[in-house]
Amino acid sequence: MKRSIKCLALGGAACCLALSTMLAPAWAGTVKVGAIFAVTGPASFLGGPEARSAQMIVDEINKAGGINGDTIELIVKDTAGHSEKAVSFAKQLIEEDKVVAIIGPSTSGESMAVKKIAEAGKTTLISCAAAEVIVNPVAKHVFKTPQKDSFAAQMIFEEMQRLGITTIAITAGNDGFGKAGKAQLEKMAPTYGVKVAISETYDSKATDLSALVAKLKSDVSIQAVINWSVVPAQAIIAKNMRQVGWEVPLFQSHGFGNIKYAQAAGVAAEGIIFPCGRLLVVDQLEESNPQKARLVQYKSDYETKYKEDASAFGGYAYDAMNMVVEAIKKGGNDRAKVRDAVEGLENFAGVGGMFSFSPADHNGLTIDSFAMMTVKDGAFILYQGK
Amino acid sequence: MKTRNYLPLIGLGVLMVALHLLTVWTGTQYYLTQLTMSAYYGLVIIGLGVLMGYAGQISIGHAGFFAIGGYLAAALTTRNLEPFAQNWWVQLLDKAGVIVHGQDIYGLSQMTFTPWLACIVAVTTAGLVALVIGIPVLKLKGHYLAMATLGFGTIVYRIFLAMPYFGESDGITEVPGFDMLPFLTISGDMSHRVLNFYASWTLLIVGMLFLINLIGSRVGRALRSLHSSEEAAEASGINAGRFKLKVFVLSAIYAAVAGVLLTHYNGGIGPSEASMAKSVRYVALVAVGGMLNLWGTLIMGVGLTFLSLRGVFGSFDDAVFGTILILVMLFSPEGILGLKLRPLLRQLIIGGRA
Amino acid sequence: MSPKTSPANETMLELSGVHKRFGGLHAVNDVSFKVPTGSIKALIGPNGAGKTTLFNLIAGNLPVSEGSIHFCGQSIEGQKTYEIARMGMARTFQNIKLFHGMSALECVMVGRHSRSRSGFFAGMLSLPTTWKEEKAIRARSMELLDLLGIADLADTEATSLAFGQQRAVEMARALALEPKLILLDEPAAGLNIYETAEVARLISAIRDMGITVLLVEHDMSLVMDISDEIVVLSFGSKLAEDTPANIQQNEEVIKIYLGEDETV
Amino acid sequence: MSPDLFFQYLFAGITYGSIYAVVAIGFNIIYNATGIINFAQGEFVMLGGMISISLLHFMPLPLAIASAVALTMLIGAAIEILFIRWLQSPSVMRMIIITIGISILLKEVALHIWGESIRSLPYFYGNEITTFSIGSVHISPQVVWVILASAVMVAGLNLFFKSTPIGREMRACSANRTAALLCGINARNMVTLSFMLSAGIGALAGCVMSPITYTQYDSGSALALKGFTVAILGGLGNSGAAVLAGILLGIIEAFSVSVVPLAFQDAISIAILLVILFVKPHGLFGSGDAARLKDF
Repeated sequence: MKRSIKCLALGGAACCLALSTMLAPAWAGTVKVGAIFAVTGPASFLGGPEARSAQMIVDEINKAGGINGDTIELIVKDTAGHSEKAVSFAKQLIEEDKVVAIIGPSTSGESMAVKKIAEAGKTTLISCAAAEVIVNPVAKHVFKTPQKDSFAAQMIFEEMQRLGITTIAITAGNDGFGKAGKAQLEKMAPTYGVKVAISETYDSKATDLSALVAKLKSDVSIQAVINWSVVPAQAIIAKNMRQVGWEVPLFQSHGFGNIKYAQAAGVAAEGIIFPCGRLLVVDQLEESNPQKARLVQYKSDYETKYKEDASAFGGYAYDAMNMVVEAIKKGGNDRAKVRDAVEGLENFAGVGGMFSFSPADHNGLTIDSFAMMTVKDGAFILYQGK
Repeated sequence: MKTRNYLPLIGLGVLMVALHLLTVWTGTQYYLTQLTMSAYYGLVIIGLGVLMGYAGQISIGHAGFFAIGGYLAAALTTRNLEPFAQNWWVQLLDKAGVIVHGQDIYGLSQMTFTPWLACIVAVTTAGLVALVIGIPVLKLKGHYLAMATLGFGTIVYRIFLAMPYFGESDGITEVPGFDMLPFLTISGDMSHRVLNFYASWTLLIVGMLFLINLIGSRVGRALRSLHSSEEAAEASGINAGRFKLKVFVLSAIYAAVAGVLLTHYNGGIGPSEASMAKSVRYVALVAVGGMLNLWGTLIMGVGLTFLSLRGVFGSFDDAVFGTILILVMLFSPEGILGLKLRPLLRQLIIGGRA
Repeated sequence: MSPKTSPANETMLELSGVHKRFGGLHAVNDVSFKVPTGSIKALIGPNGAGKTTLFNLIAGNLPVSEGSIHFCGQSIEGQKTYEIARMGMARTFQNIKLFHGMSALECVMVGRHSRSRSGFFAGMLSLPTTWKEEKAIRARSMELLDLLGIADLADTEATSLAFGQQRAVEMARALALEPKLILLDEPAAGLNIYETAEVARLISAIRDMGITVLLVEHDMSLVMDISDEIVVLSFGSKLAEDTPANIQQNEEVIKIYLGEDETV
Repeated sequence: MSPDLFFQYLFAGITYGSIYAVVAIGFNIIYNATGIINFAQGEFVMLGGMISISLLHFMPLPLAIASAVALTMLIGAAIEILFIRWLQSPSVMRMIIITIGISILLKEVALHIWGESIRSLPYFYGNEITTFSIGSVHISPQVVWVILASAVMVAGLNLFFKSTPIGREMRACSANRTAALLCGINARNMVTLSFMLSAGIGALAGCVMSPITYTQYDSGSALALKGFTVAILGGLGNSGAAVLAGILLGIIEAFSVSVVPLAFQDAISIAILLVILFVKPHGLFGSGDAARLKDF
């Protein structure tokens, strides 16, 4: 038992050491911003580009001399998609690092888990997750940048009405994005006179969906499929559908807004219809489009810096970070002022759309933030209708 | 013998107070939050430590029990019973005073179970599940046992992930605080922080006390003998299967209790708590601490979890754990604290002279 | 304490027509014999004759393929090893099986397991009842170590003891069970003549305590000295069963077993 | 169920199944040589896919695949030499934990080399939507590649173990290590070889399935879990049975879609694993006696 006493002493000493070394001094002239992203783990396809996009802005600003002479310190915390870590990090950032605002988390589950904490800590949180429940009911300090699911669903259903589609199948990934979207679709379908014949959820790590496709195809009443997810499986379902020669229209969600997925699906992606922010079709926008400058800048900056295609996901964090920067310009290193400044943003040109926040609307986007797109010859183009 | 066994426990108590005072003194009370969380994970880890070390059973599915505790507590205290308000059983429970009338996030009225009831149901369920699956699982050995527990954990994960009742991939949030005792509410609210810190560490100490008692008792002796030679132990009249099962259930209960309380403390739970990665993490922490060294397990478990919860390892969290795990298993399978430092040093010094 | 008087049943252990097959190997072939209560019976035979297999069958470590084994008039079929142990059958092992990380005393205390009852939760909460019981277990175990003459080694780690001492600890552990029947698997293997003589004395002492003894042993002088009856096994079958004196005269036995021994 | 649908499910099942079978065979090779279940087997599959995709920038597809397989084999050998070879009779629990650690490390290394995005090899023949039809059943040529590759691997391994001296030595080691040592076989080298072999098989599987399933840094563990299930279903160490078991599991999964929600598909296949473990731990096709001799 002597050993255990030694262990304890050792452990105690280690803890004290950890405590004392971690008291990092606050740099004068530094504004701290927290970022909570799932950089690794199952949601890393969101968190990775998000963290890189946010970091890119901070690097640029600091290189240019900071905001009003203050440099920005971005503290990125990787949750690996674990909500308990998001909770821990949120508390740490608010109380210990005394950040002026937090961007992220990447997923809806994590965002909901930290919503209350941001409220209690009176710190602005700009979530990069899709679920509407994050900003509805509105919490004073919580905002989000991704477009509302309901807008996407609305656009899809409107297009279906035009095409005369009345019976559909819904497939969704078992991630937070898919879950929220599926619920939204099922809720809204009757309004547009659309019947959901089959609704299925697949694993976000699914590697082949041909059995599911076979099942859907066997129901001859189905006139279209809506797939709602952010994971690679959305390319797989497209392939599997075309492989069995099933030619009904395939609608995807804004989660398809990553050229990698279109590339992965190859020719099978041709003709997929989906609503998305305009980042993907930036070249096709008219010069008069108020978003154009921002989109071009993000796309070229990101692609030059990281040698990979910019995606809508990274855009969520890009917008969130830019909003925080904008707010710091107005409010300085003051949480309350920064919050008010974020809420006061109007006609803010973001990657996701034109943001106009108000006390009742903490998403700030309208349905115009989406445009219907399709894939043609391996590239995204604006959808012109059939 | 007896009193010497308890000395480290007193030390742990002193450490608890010292940590609190230290944070007060340095004005860094925010550390208490993560220390509280770590203590709950510590509880899971020492429970698993006894199972792995003393009953010799690996379990790569322990996150499942934690999640059963956490998810049931969360679901029962947040899911609205209003639609069932007319059912006789709801009315009966309401009369029994185990239903809370409150409001959901949209301000609509809702009825939920009290946290106490939820806690009891959650922990009992975890215990029963452990009992039911333990009977066939613990008959297996070696890889088969590892697979079976891994399979169990995966099924639990899949179920939580697939069922809307458990929030699918979003998990459950808005879990209320748990008014455990008149003066103690388990919740992440800032005003309850110090008490919650003491509650979690006291629980850890009590959990440790029980395990130390157990190991030193007749049953513990039987367990230790099983670990060394099952044949000889059985020839002495020891029912190996039964003890393994009991330890399995006990460790599941430890995990579930930690799950319930941490869920109230965090205000929610997500499916990652049930994932295989989490189960592997627990196994790793036990292995790093030393399978037959509960104190080592406790210290490494709480310490490394604390650092991980602070994000010290950044995006290399899993990589760091993987590396530590391999190094410890290769060079010091008795755990990091089992490293014989003195002979090693002597060897170095003598080697240096020669 | 162990029972001084013999039970009404005169036969402690009875094997009738026992077979054991491992795949194609017929390890035990139609073996029948009785061990009378209060006697010392020895099981001998060349290597590979099936003695240890037979022990494992009796102790319930292996199921019999055919035939039956009765202990105290009760069939042990389907009984688990620990259940048989609780019925009052203790054993030692040919390759000593002591517990790592335990003192000699603790090893013996494990042997008291089925004669004590403090449960899981009582142990976890360390209830006062467990303290009393623990004290009794400790005292009885010390007595046994004393009986075997190794009381002074009580606190030494068991696996670090000398070979002979480890055997003594094993025997103490078996006795701690308060058995009616004790199975000794080569108790004198690896011991020198002085130690062997000591073992012989001990086995007789055990019998005098009222415990029936069944042993497997290679040391012929030991077997001849102390056994009341001997069973000879060869290639899984029973060759002979008789008193030591008669066995020494049995030509067949001499031929296949003792004969070999003499030529060596 | 219409015959069309039936065959479509069947083929979907055979596709999954042959992938699972190949992963399971990888487990079996190492298990036979060492009695270890290599929890990092899924990572070999991932590495094969990732490396070949990276090499494709510099060389034609067949060469890229061959080089990826060779490289992964080297990695397999390195892992064995670094982490396994010098351990003195490690306990099963220790080996399980070590291979789990290796799996975590390989995954993390892949994450930091290749990032989190998905990649894939191009279809070996035709493109994403090329299919040929048997009646009204459509089959992608890549599926044929997967099935073909699995068949070739199984046949090749059989030939290797039965007809080459090294193969026979490896079998001798797995049957009785001590006896093999006495015959002058270097058992340690045989273990290294078995790691190489199973890494190579995993890598090849990773390459042929990459166009269908895509490759991501963490795609290994999900496959590994299915691979375990199949290996156990067929009886640990029995590669022929693993093929049958793999296809059986694949077909069960495919048909389960028509009965239960897809979200529970994995739970079902793992429930099957548990039932098999409880009822017939030596596998559907394994004989209990033979397996017990190898128990540890």
